[in-house]
Amino acid sequence: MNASTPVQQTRQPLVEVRNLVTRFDLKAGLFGHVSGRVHAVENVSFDIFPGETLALVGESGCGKSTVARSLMQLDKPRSGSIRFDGIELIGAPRQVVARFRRQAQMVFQDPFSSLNPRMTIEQSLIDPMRVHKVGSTATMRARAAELLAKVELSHEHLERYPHAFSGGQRQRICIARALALNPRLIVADEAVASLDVTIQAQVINLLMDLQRDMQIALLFISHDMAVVERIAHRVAVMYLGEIVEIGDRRSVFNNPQHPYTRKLLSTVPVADPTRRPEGRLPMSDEIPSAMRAPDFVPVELPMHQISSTHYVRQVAAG
Amino acid sequence: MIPAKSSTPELPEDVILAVEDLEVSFAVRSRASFRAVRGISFTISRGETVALVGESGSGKSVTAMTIMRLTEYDGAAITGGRVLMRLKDGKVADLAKLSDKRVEALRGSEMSIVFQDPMSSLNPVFTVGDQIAEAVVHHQGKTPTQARQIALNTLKLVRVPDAERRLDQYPHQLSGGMRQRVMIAIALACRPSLMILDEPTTALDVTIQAQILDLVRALQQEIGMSVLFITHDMGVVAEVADRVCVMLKGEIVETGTVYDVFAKPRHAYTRALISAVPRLGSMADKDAPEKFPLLVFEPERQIAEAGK
Amino acid sequence: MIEQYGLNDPFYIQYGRWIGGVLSGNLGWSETARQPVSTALMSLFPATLELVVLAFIPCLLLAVFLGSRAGIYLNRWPDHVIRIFTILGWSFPVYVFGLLMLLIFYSALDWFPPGRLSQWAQTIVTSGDFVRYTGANTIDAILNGNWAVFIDSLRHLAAPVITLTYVNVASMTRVMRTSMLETLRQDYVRTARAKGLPRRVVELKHARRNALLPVATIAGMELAVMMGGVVITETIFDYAGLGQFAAKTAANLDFPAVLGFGLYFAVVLVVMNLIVDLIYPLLDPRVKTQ
Amino acid sequence: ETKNPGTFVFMWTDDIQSFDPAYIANTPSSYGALNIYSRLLNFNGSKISEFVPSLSTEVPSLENGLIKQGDDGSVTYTFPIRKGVFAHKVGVKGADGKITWEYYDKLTDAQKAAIEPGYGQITPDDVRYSLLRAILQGQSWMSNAITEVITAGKYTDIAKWVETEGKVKSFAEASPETLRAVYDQLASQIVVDGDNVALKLPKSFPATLGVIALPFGTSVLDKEWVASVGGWDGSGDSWKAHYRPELGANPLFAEENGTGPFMLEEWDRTDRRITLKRFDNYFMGPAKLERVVMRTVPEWTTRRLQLLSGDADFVAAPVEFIDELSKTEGVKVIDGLQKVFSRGVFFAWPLDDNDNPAIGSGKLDGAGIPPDFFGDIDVRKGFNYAQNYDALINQVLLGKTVQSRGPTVRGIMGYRADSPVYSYDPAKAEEHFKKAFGGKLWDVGFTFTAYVTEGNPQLTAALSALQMGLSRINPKFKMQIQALPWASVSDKLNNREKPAAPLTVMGWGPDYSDPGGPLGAASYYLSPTGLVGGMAGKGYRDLMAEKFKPLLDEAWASNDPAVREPIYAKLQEMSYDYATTQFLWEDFGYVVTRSNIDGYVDNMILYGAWDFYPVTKAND
Amino acid sequence: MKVLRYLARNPVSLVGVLILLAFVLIAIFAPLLAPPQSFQLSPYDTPRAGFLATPMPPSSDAIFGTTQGQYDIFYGVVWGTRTAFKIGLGVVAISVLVGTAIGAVAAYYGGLVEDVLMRIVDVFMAVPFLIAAMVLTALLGKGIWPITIALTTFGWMSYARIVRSEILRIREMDYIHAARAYGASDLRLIVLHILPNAMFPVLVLATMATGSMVLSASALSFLGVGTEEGYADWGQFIAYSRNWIVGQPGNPFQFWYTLAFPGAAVFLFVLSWNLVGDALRDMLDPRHSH
Ligand SMILES: Nc1ncnc2c1ncn2[C@@H]1O[C@H](COP(=O)(O)OP(=O)(O)OP(=O)(O)O)[C@@H](O)[C@H]1O
Ligand SMILES: Nc1ncnc2c1ncn2[C@@H]1O[C@H](COP(=O)(O)OP(=O)(O)OP(=O)(O)O)[C@@H](O)[C@H]1O
Ligand SMILES: [Mg+2]
Ligand SMILES: [Mg+2]
Repeated sequence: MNASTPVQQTRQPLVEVRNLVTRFDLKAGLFGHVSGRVHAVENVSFDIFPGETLALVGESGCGKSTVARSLMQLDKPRSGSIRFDGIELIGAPRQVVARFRRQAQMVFQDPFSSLNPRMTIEQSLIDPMRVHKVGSTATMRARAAELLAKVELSHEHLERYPHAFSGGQRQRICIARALALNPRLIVADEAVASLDVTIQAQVINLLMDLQRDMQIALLFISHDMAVVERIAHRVAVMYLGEIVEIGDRRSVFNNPQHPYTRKLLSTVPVADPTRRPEGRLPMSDEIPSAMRAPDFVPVELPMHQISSTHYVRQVAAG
Repeated sequence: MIPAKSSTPELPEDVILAVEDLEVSFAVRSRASFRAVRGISFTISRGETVALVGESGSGKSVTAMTIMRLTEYDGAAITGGRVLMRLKDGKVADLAKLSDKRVEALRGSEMSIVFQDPMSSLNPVFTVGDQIAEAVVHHQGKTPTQARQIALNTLKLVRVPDAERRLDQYPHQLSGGMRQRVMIAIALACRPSLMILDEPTTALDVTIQAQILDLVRALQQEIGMSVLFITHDMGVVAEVADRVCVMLKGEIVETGTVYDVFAKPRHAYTRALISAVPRLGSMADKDAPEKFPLLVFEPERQIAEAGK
Repeated sequence: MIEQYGLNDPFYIQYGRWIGGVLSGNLGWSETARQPVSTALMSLFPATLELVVLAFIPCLLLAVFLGSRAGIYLNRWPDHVIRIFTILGWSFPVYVFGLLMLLIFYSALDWFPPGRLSQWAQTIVTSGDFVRYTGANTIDAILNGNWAVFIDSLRHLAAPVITLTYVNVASMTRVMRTSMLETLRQDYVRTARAKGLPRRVVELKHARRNALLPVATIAGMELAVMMGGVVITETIFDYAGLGQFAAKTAANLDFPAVLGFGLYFAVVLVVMNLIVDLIYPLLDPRVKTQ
Repeated sequence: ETKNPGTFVFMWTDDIQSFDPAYIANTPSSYGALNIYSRLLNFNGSKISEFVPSLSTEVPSLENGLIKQGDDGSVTYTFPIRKGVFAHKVGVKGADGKITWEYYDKLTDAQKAAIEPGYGQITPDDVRYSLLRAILQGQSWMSNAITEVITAGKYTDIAKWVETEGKVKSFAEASPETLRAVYDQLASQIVVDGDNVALKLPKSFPATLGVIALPFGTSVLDKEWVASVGGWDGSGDSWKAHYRPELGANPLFAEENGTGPFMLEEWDRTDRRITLKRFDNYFMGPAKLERVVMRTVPEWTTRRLQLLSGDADFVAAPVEFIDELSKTEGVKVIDGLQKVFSRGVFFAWPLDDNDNPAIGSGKLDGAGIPPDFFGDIDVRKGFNYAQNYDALINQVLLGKTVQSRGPTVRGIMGYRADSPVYSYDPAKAEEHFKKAFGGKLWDVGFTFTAYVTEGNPQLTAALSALQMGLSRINPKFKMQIQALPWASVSDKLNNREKPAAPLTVMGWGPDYSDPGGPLGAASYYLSPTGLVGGMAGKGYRDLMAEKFKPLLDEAWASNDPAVREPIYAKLQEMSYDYATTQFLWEDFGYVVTRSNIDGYVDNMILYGAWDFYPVTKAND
Repeated sequence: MKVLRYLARNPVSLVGVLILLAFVLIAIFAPLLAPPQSFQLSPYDTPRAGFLATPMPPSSDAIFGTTQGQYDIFYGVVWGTRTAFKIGLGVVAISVLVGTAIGAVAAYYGGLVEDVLMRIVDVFMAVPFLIAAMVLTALLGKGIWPITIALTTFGWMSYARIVRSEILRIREMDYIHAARAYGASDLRLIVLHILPNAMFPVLVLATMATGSMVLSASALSFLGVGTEEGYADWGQFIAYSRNWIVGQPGNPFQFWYTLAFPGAAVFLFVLSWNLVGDALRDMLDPRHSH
């Protein structure tokens, strides 16, 4: 099943994810038998092209982070295929993964736990370079200063420890670290969610600048539809581990097909007092859980094409 | 906008709460005392919703907690100003000067607060019903049975489905949204005239946030209490507030009706803030992503402006 | 005539023999006690249990009281006093404390004699008319309705109980204090305050109740450790219990006895864990549904 | 006010191992047998060579004809057995003909009439049975002493006898026939003759009566009772099953049925408390004390405080406290009691040179000692002159005893107060050390480790004083001190071809007053087969065999004390000349009680064991 | 800087640091404070001024007096400082190394390895500490090495546990995920990123344990399985005072010096480590930093 259609067909996608499945076993009892399974990611497929931002949105627990972590080879997928620059990563030898890791970086949600508290900013920035042995210590240090400048921090900050920085500054340092190896792909998992609106906007602007300059492919994970609308080229909506709607940003926002996408859009507070919502769609309180019995077999619902760039999953009956 | 100061606590008829030149400092005894709130003033009228917005660390929570007189537990002290409140019996009290005992009597019955994180704000070892009824027993001298009935009614009021059963459940058995409703129920139990909500939806999922906002709006219409709503989400402000106070570094830099603040922000910081707010639909006709049209707020300019 | 007697087999041979015995329910023969290890452990157990429980209860109550006080008055004088008190207890060698107790309460005041019973009471207890229901003197005295013996056994218990309490209260107080500080910082305590509950209710009902949770676990362990570690106290006060016995067997390398004692301690640990597991859901509803 | 009137509370640090008199071998254990059982003879108060009748109504002597010498050199000792002696428990025959064991004290006259003859009634047969049992049980060397008596020193224990008789390597291999044969021979030497029991010794054995009076295997049991509790029934075919019983499996371990003045009321081994109760029908009349409570209390401070408060009537006390205690009101100290026990430093050679850390490099290079280090008489003499005896006696022993003059101590035959002794003399020591090993020793020095049983400050002080003396004489003389548990010390000395410990400080004492014979003081030290010889290496044994043994044999062969005494005195001097051992001091006794306690009788050969029978506790 | 500021605010902790400093100085300058005499085999062999058992009060020859057996108390206290450091730091250093290695391996490999290692930890935890240490010391013989080995053998488990749980916690921190994402090897992760962050609770624990290990060592000496006779070791000296704690009737504090000096040394030493540990914990606790 090909769920994704590139923006510019002419180019080769940098990342091709096909039928990715990641589940977590829940063990219980004395002998640790599998009492349940979290179907965190079910049959997810998408492409990301160089210089493009794919936004992944959805409620908490729907599996966004797991997609990111599986893509980054931090979680082990159960099945599926992940190709980076045409090369399969799942089950690949170490060198392939190492080469991939040089070219793909991740930025996390919590700026307070993303930096090693016992390393200076400089050490944190240099560490990835050390790992991949790029250049001498002097060149690495020069590069660290350069990176810091790129995220609009002063080189004076190099000697400081993370605790001396605000959340926004830390997030910028994390981005600088992600840039250290000139990556071709950045995965930003809720990277701006914890920031103040003003800082959030700055960080997003920075990311967009960097992406434009360096033709970085960006997987941008967020639950904030308003932010996503601004940054994304394409949007994928996740619900209970599946992508229920994927398509070009404008198409998805202006013409949401899946009920869940509509619900998401309708709950976004509109930052305009003149447009206060009157009645909203009735909603159940609980967020559904992706936890299943061990013998659960997921039902696969087909995807329908809405337009050349827009697909939606069939809604389950009942 | 700010009522004239007077030596005896007086308030205009429709004003529930008036904060006057409030100043709060942390670690007052040590040399490096920190002024978290620096002489702010604002009022809340009967039935009104005032939103307090501002960046993280600007002093919103400290303001709220000071009104409840809870900051002193964190080592802060009111170093100036007054917090005048109209009580249910019509008298006006200066919360900043009341004895601990008096304040205890007012907390929960005259004013109440809902905190950000419903996961940690409920005591895990007591049932939901007990936690709601507790304040009722304490403030209104009701018997446990009566208090339980009140707790049940309050739970129904905050639209908790299956309220009877929930009454005997423990917090960990509830979902996040439910817990926040329980928190609101606790705050409502004694029908205070002022309810403070300190970022009540930040910890919740987007879809749940909408429900809580709806609930707050509905409750306010039903009971007609005043609300001080603290948030940093301008979208939320736009949805719930009548008036907005914008805080920056412990000061209120701008106050106005929600329409004015959004349409004609006067202070540079407010303008920068509004410019950074993502608005759904603003990109509806754009093909490619676009950067935020950020107005950069520079403190120096603000100082210059303030000097004018 | 040779002064001492007794050449022992190598350790591993004794160990092999011991394992064989344990599997068949026989802990072996204690050279030190001159009786089967299991008999010795069983007959000493009530004495130690009596001592430890009597010390543990005030210890726990005191720790909860002091710890919560210290937490509530963080960095104010009650906290400082309690902190110094506990840190002193923590740093004080048990045996010095015990010997000082002996000096003050026996030598100077003649209040708390060493041993388990005075000779006259011992004669009563060993006489056929006195039924040994449990082996714990206080309980047996009550069951036999003999108040004189009861008072006498309490008098003998006082000094070791005070010593044990003082030595062990420090660590539990610390846990309680930390735990109390932790809970006092919790949002639900703030909620309780915001409800307008009086200070005492907030601190004692909402905070302390939760602060007890980690203490329950620690207290269980502490009790178990006390059951296995009253070595010095029992030695000093000539209190014939498991600790004194274990110390003696250890010094004599009486392996069956030492191994038996180790087995006993492991069992105590397991039982204590079990008890804590049973009590925990009563304290913390979150555990019950798991 | 007197606490616990009628009850004697006895607090010590020791413990009784077993109540089977044939099993035990040490002084503390003898407290049980001494007070619970009776023997044929008792020591006459504190006299170690005089006896008084007990179960035997007369003390055998040549004069009264109860000792008879045969023409073949054999000697017969005859003991007339007292009649009407009952044990603590007697067998009463019920209406159903079944015999039950009842406390004699509690019997009514009717029950007394129903006592089954022999059941709890002491007969000559019981005496014979008891001696046989002690010999055949073969457990303790104190019981084996009876074997030596009976065989006049030919066999040291029954196993040796069986092995020789059956020509087998070990006792376990012996055939039933051999066992029976040995039994028969033995039985023919201990015979019941009417109301008498006669011991027929093949040769003279001068210490016979002394052994008979010791409170160990010679204690008399009731045969019927022992059999009824599962012990040996007296049959010559079944005794192997009772040879060397397991301590706890021994039926007499914690049970008794003696004829002594006290009965075992309770033995709480976990509380380490023994309660003895008076036997009202003791054949010499009831004791004054109603009860004796013996409690093991290791902590001195605790014992002391209990003594001061009157909770304890007797306490074992460290020597340094006796002066203070003697001045304390309500406390009585009996001081300066002599003991036949002496302490010494034992030299051993040749030493084990195989992986022995004690001898360092194993060479004469300053970092060790050669294995035959102490084979050089000048080394031994140098060591003996390097010890500060006066300091030890004055400071460690507070001047309460005297320096030991050799194997024979005060009260033992051959002791002469003017025999030569070593004293601290650095100059003499230097002289000898310079002679040793051709002067090389003085130049290079030595390093080795000396061992001491741990927990004994006095012995440690002795080594410490020696260490100081040596290093002051020559700083290159380095003697390290290591305290080890007794088992480890013993391991370095016993059951090995060459001892591993170069120098060990220990104590020994004889069990009868004659220094000769297998258990005598002189043999202990100065015989190649003595206990010290067994530990001190072949070099030492060779020296003994060459110089000392001929004299020992000569003395033992004589029945005449006048012949023996000068020989023993000579041996004593020779031990000085050859510097065989560094004799330190004679142990001494003292007793700390409440002032209202009287009647303690100190007998050296019993090592001061408490006979509670004459003890009284007055009420204040 | 931060440390000084903390100390300025916490005089009690400052006292702890100063005491500890004083002990360090005493240990360093021991040969000057109490010069060993030429004929001593080792500077740790306390010289004795004779063999009299009764202690002698302080005098110009022995400024702290002499203890039982005329061992010089001043000498013993001074050189005992080195012994205390050796035992305390030795035990803790080895325990930390062993515990960290085991905890790290368990957390790193997970699965069966972790299960096995943690069960081993549990087994050691279920051993009565003091008795086990006594047995091992008794087996190994007297001296500070046996003590160190014994205390280490039964004292490393808490480090393994804490290191493991810290690693498991830190492993889930985003900076670890980030480092793994940019390709840092497992070894690099552990050594560079995880362990340095995991070591701080270990440090606090270790600091507190240094004092308590010295206490345990002295308890071993008290129970008779400590150092060689006369070895400069506080525990041994306290053990010497055991019989003299209670003076003669009417003069109960006659021999105060036998206990007071070595007792104070142990007490202050343990106290200073506890205070420093307490301060460290406060300083490293993010909740305490302002
Ligand atoms: N290591 C794990 N073991 C078991 N379950 C896991 C694990 N990691 C994630 N899950 C579960 O998988 C589901 C998806 O988690 P994931 O973190 O991907 O959600 P998310 O969409 O990123 O949510 P959020 O917005 O809260 O970050 C959740 O139910 C989560 O509890
Ligand atoms: N207990 C405390 N001790 C010291 N300083 C404090 C304390 N609580 C708050 N502050 C300081 O007071 C200032 C105001 O904090 P406050 O919590 O009111 O901010 P806020 O506007 O509510 O921010 P947020 O949006 O992050 O909740 C901050 O600089 C904060 O560091
Ligand atoms: Mg996530
Ligand atoms: Mg806040």
